[in-house]
Amino acid sequence: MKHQMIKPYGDTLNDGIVQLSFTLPVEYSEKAKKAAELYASQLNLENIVVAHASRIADNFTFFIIYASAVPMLDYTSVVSTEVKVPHMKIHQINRLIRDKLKRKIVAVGAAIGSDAHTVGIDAIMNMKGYHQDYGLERYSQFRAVNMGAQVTSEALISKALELNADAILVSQTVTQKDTHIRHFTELVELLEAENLRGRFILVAGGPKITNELAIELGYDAGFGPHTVPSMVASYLIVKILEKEGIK
Amino acid sequence: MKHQMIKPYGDTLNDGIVQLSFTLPVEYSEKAKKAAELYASQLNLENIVVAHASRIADNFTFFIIYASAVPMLDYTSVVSTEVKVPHMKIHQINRLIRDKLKRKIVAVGAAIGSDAHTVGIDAIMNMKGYHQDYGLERYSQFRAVNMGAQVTSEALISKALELNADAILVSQTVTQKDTHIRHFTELVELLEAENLRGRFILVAGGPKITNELAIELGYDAGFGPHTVPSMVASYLIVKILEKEGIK
Amino acid sequence: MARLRINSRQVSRMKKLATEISSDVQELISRHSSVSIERTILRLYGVDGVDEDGTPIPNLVADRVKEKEGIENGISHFFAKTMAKTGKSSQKTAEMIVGGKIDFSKLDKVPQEKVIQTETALVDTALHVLDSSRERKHEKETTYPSPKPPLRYLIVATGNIYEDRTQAESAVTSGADIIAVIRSTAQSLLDYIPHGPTTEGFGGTFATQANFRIMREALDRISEKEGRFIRLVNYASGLCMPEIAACAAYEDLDILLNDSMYGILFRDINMKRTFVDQYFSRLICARANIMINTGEDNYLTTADAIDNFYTVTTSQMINEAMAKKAGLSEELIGLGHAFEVDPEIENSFLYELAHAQLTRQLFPRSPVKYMPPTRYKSTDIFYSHTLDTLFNLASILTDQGIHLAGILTEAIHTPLMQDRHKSLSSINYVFNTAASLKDEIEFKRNGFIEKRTRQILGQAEKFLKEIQKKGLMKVISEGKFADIKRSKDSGKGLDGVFEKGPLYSNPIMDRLEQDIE
Amino acid sequence: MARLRINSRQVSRMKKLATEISSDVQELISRHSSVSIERTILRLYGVDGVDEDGTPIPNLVADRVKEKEGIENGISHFFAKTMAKTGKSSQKTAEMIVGGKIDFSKLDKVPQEKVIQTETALVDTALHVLDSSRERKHEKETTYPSPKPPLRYLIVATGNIYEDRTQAESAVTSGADIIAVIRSTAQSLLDYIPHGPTTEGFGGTFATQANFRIMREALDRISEKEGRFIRLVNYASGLCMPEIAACAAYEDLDILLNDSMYGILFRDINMKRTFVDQYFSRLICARANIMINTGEDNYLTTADAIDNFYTVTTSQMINEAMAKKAGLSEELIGLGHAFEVDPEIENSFLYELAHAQLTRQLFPRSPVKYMPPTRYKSTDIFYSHTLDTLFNLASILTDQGIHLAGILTEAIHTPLMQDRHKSLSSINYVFNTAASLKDEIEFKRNGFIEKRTRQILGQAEKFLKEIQKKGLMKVISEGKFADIKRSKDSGKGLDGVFEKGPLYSNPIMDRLEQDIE
Ligand code: B12
Ligand code: B12
Ligand SMILES: Cc1ncc(COP(=O)(O)O)c(C=O)c1O
Ligand SMILES: Cc1ncc(COP(=O)(O)O)c(C=O)c1O
Repeated sequence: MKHQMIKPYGDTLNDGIVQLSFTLPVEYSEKAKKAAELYASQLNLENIVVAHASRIADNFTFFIIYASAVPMLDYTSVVSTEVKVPHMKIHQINRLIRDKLKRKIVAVGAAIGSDAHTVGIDAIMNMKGYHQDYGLERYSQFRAVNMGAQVTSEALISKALELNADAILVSQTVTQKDTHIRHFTELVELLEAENLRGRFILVAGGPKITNELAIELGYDAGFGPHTVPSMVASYLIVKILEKEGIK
Repeated sequence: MKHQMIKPYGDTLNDGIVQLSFTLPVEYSEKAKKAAELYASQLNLENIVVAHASRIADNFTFFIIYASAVPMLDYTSVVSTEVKVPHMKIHQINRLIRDKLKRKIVAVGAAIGSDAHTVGIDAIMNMKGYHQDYGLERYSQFRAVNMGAQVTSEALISKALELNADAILVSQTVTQKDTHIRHFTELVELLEAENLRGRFILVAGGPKITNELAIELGYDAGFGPHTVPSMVASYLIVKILEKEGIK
Repeated sequence: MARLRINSRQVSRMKKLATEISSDVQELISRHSSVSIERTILRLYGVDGVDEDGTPIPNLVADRVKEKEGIENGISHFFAKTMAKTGKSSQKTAEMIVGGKIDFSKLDKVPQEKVIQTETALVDTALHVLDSSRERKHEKETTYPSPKPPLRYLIVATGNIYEDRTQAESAVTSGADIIAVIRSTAQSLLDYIPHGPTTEGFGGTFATQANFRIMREALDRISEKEGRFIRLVNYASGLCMPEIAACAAYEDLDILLNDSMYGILFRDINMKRTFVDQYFSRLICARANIMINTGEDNYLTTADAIDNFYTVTTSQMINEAMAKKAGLSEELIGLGHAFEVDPEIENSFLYELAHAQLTRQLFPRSPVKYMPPTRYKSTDIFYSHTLDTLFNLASILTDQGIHLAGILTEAIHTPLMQDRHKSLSSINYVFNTAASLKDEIEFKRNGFIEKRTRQILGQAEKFLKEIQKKGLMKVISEGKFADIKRSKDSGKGLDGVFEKGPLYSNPIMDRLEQDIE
Repeated sequence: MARLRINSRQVSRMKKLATEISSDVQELISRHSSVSIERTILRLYGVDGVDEDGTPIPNLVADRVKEKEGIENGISHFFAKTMAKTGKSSQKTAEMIVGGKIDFSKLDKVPQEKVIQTETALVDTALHVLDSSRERKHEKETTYPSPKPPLRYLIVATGNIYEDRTQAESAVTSGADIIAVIRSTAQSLLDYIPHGPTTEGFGGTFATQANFRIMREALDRISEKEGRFIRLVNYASGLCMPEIAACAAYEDLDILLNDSMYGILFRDINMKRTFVDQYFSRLICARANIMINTGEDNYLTTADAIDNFYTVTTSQMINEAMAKKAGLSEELIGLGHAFEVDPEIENSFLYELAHAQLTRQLFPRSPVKYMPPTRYKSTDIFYSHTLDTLFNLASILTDQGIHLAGILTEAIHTPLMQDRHKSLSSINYVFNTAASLKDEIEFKRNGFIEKRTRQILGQAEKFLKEIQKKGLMKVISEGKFADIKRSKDSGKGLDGVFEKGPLYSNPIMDRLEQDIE
């Protein structure tokens, strides 16, 4: 395959221009500006213009820099990390479930741990859905149970067992200090400890979630911003059919 | 001397957080986002969050990234590049000239080459000055001649010879495609070719000029944004006294 | 100033309905108390500190009393009696109770007049805590020039009080008038107040009395340096509302987030608990001259701002009525609202102006708190910055009292130091460049803006009538606020609220109520 | 719509003064022609191309004629005669002249009626060039829906026409209605038009007919794709004003920067040259349905916007009067002004509203071009973005015709692709969120804004009177516009302007003038 070498574009191909801003913990001065320039040069940047510097506190200076980035990236070597299943519409999905799986899919969802943000999981599960795309509750072939927010991992697992769920959907919004990683991990570890990991399709979601991160954390898939319910439903039916060996 | 290791500051010392934005010449897609992340990792960044991606043209995607920069910089090793003379007030400068130099300083200034921006050189030379700081024309001990913009190097030099100037002040604003470098260099080369370089104190100025760049280009000093006339006047009297061996 | 013509008779009718609604709730309040209220009494009597496990002494005392004596009649009298018995300080006495050093059965022997005397002294101390905070604030208010509203309100939320201090100083350097330390995620669900300086919070920093003090000292220092009075905010709503108010009084906080319904709706705290707690909390605020802020802005983070703005207006009126019952003057009632109309809607800015101006005119003497767009913030920080810029304009144009700074990275992370700087540089620009815009334009008669406000008033009046008929608790249980349903006998902290016994007394509350006018 | 009450009698008086001023200038114009005008005739007769050195054939022909025959009587008749003689195409004929293949002394033998016939045919061709461009534009205007003003005007300036094309496509994707290709630094001082596609410009891209075509084709393609008519702009003011207008007509440009004084003030081009050239240039624009834009915004990049806004108003009136003399309808006169009040001044936004609204009302049928803040842009791109956001608001609120997008990196570099995207995302947001704001507010009677506009009108009327008395050229020589002094007999291009000889004729001009009404 031919290589496709890319770098950032300002107004001319391969000019490499990037805009950068950061704060350094030093007092505003000419020396501080020079430090910003030197620092930027350590980030593989050249032709560095420290366009702006301002004092934003005692001993803190804010900088805006434009510069040319040096590295080249071979775009053909980039592997996309999104969930790869065909994106179907609600009626196609329902038909597929009815025709192939021949029973309803049961999905239990929640925002776990201390996270109180429900809007994300609601967008996927509640009737109303998101962006003109109905939520799972609206699917005739889904039984979708949304437990809301601040649900403990234990409670989520026992609800999934109680309903004999196919899938567990977990949402996390607060990421400060890696709170989400802790919560996600806790759930997986609990499932593994009780030998239940294989029983459910485990899906993570939230504004800072990528499929890649989810898989790293031991989930089957991850969905980030702009996810619509039908994407998740498409994924679930494809995976469940796969898991149950139905073609 | 003790080292002072610094890195960018987001909200916690040494978290290294920087904000970055750039455009890649690829179509908006999940793969594009991954490419942005990989690219950022080549800039010595880690914990890369591709916070935003949007399609801004066929085959162009714009990204906003937050990430932690890895390098540490020893702030004690940074050498400031500004012009280093005491910054005096107009009356101090005039007195110094009268008492020590015992004649007026003659300065000729212009924006050279195709550059039509006069506001910068006017700010330094014209009566009115800049930011409540009078321009050189206002100094009783200066003879300041501002030739305006789009002046050729030849014309500037011959005016300087005609007036037996101490200093030539050159302004450049347009920097696209390094126009300013070409113009600045042309002037120095002309002076050198005619063996006149030593005769004048040669000062460069403009929004993208630093003292460092000016010296690199063969000038005696360079002044950037926020320069006020009294800085330039301070510099000139100190350098001229030095040059003439007056203490 | 640009004014909307609103029907003042309709407004009076609505305020009257709100008063009736609050009176109904007040009846419930007067019959109940809560563990948090009893712990507040202890705190105001001077009890502080924690045991080895970090459990606050006030909690341990209350638990002990509950267990041994029952708490139905309140803790004050019992505590005074014990103290009269020990002859020690309140702190020492509390420690002795916790240490099991008090034989509860022997307390009856203490002479009643000695108990009364001790209790009176304790109450005097408590009131002195509040009054002296009030006085210190008053002094600052007279020392420093009055800031020109809208006051620039900036949040810090690093989780580490010392980093927060650095951030706060930076914000003040860039122009902040008010600093709010956002509370760590879910602290509102803790039935105790953590203790000491803390450096590890999530999405915010723990509200502790020590943290209050650290920030207060830093802001006092910077106030002096800048020659401006920098106000400090924290959050009360939650399971420890009145206790936090007490700590805030000790440490001279200026503003507390203190809503009569936020805990119910957004934290699933039991209704009765919340109503009861907010009352005592607000009595304390009124006395200590702490402005309250309400949380109507939160409604619009889940419910649609066009369909549901009337719930904001309704809730503001109820919050105001309840605040007045607790003796808060209008100047201390900072009602909340927010700039949360979907920006993709044509003329969304006109809706925002209508909402903001209406709120301003309905509560003319209250320093209304205006919240920035959050829900429709994009991860495109440049776009988000433009939303905030128009928000800033709406604020200066409608003359808001407190302006919570919008942050361009709202959809990404809690603010970095540089984010706050950018926010303030936009605010400073807009407030200056459009300083008198409000005096130089007028809203068109019967135009879109006036019509919109009339629509809201109509909807809100109808809703108030419904609430007045059904009762506030019923309406909440029907999910009429923020699309959230809560029932009377569920929710967190229910076990901590109790019906007052026949001998119940809360002499601090009595004194505060007595002094209201 | 929010309107200022302005004194319409005063405005009529002022416009009358402007007409008198322009009549005075017109008298000078009618007595002169310029090399550029003569070259324009050649271009419209179909002469194009360059020699090996890149010198345009029209320049070579004009130089040759000047040298051999003298040019005082115009080039048209002479050229027609030569062509009648050669019997070849105009291009071939021109090449023969340049190649020295024409024996000028033998030309007298060509029969006069054949010359007349040839010249008439040439003029018909020339007018056909203009008329067909007019018709093609008209067709596009009817095919595509009318865009809602303010039209979003974006500049591209990479120096490379192919990169410019990429940038333009991106801008259109983000919402641009108009694309302007900024000209390379100092091209206005070239006394010829460069030739062919160019890829190396400084601060902009060379204006060449080939570049016009490349961009026009790209925009036509994208117009079709987007279902919107994307307009194309370039710059005429300079030493080749009418020639550029001719090239623009060939390539269906929609708008030309075409000011009657810009060259004088900002490029030190001789006054007479400029006045003479702008007239023919505008006649061409009028016929080819090219809207002109004037450059009053430039005044405020050096002079203070509060002290000197009246010079903008004055200049607009003079520019308008001169444009009308050249047959431009008000719909084709896009007068310029700018948002350039120092943002640190309290209520600077009120000044801006006054300036913008006044301009709008003084020229109600003109698609006024509103320029963004540039001078007070900071290298702090976040701050600069907020200035642009309020500029966007001022524009939609005062109903401007053409909105030149402000760019957050204005103080740093010529715009990157992403900068334009950010700019448009702010514009799109503001224009939508405040779409009808202008219909929903009113300016306070006798308020700051009305008073400011009255002040400006007073100052401008006084200034117009002065100009009317002294003559425009005198006033320019006194430095009364933009603080810049220019004298009548200095400046670039002076040697290219000449007094018409007794036999002078410019049949294109005659026909255009004839058809004006
Ligand atoms: C609304 C909101 C709130 C509301 C929440 C109401 C509710 N019932 O959810 C309230 C006001 C209560 C709130 C409170 C807090 N919030 Co908040 N809040 C927001 C806000 C404004 C919008 C979030 C939102 O609703 N997005 C819309 C939804 C639809 O998007 P989404 O969640 O990304 O979901 C989509 C995808 O991610 C995906 N998805 C999400 N989950 C799942 C799950 C599965 C299984 C799948 C398949 C897909 C999926 O699909 C969805 C549709 O596409 C954001 C800022 C912003 N503009 O983003 C801050 C924000 C999320 N909050 C934040 C914080 C810090 C808090 C607090 C902790 C502050 C505090 N200290 O008090 C509190 C406490 C909350 C707690 N204990 O967790 C921070 C988080 C910072 C970080 N990255 O760590 C943010 C980013 C604001 C900020 N900049 O500081 N908040
Ligand atoms: C005003 C202005 C104009 C005016 C100039 C009027 C005039 N008489 O000067 C007009 C409208 C004519 C103009 C035209 C153009 N401009 Co212009 N213009 C600006 C603008 C808005 C402000 C510049 C300014 O006046 N700054 C204020 C002065 C006081 O600051 P300063 O120059 O930095 O000077 C200070 C210091 O640098 C220093 N200094 C400067 N010179 C010297 C010299 C000495 C000896 C010393 C000691 C110190 C010193 O002291 C000064 C005081 O502190 C800037 C954008 C911006 N906001 O910065 C664009 C800008 C400079 N222009 C730009 C361009 C591209 C042009 C054009 C080339 C566009 C075009 N293709 O038509 C034209 C043509 C000009 C040409 N041929 O050179 C670009 C330059 C991009 C780049 N970096 O290459 C800018 C940045 C805009 C942009 N983003 O595209 N422009
Ligand atoms: C009125 C009110 N109280 C308290 C809070 C914070 O409470 P918690 O700590 O539960 O997030 C908020 C947050 O927005 C609020 O609006
Ligand atoms: C009316 C007018 N003409 C022409 C130009 C551009 O001319 P130049 O190519 O000389 O920069 C401008 C620039 O702002 C202008 O306003």
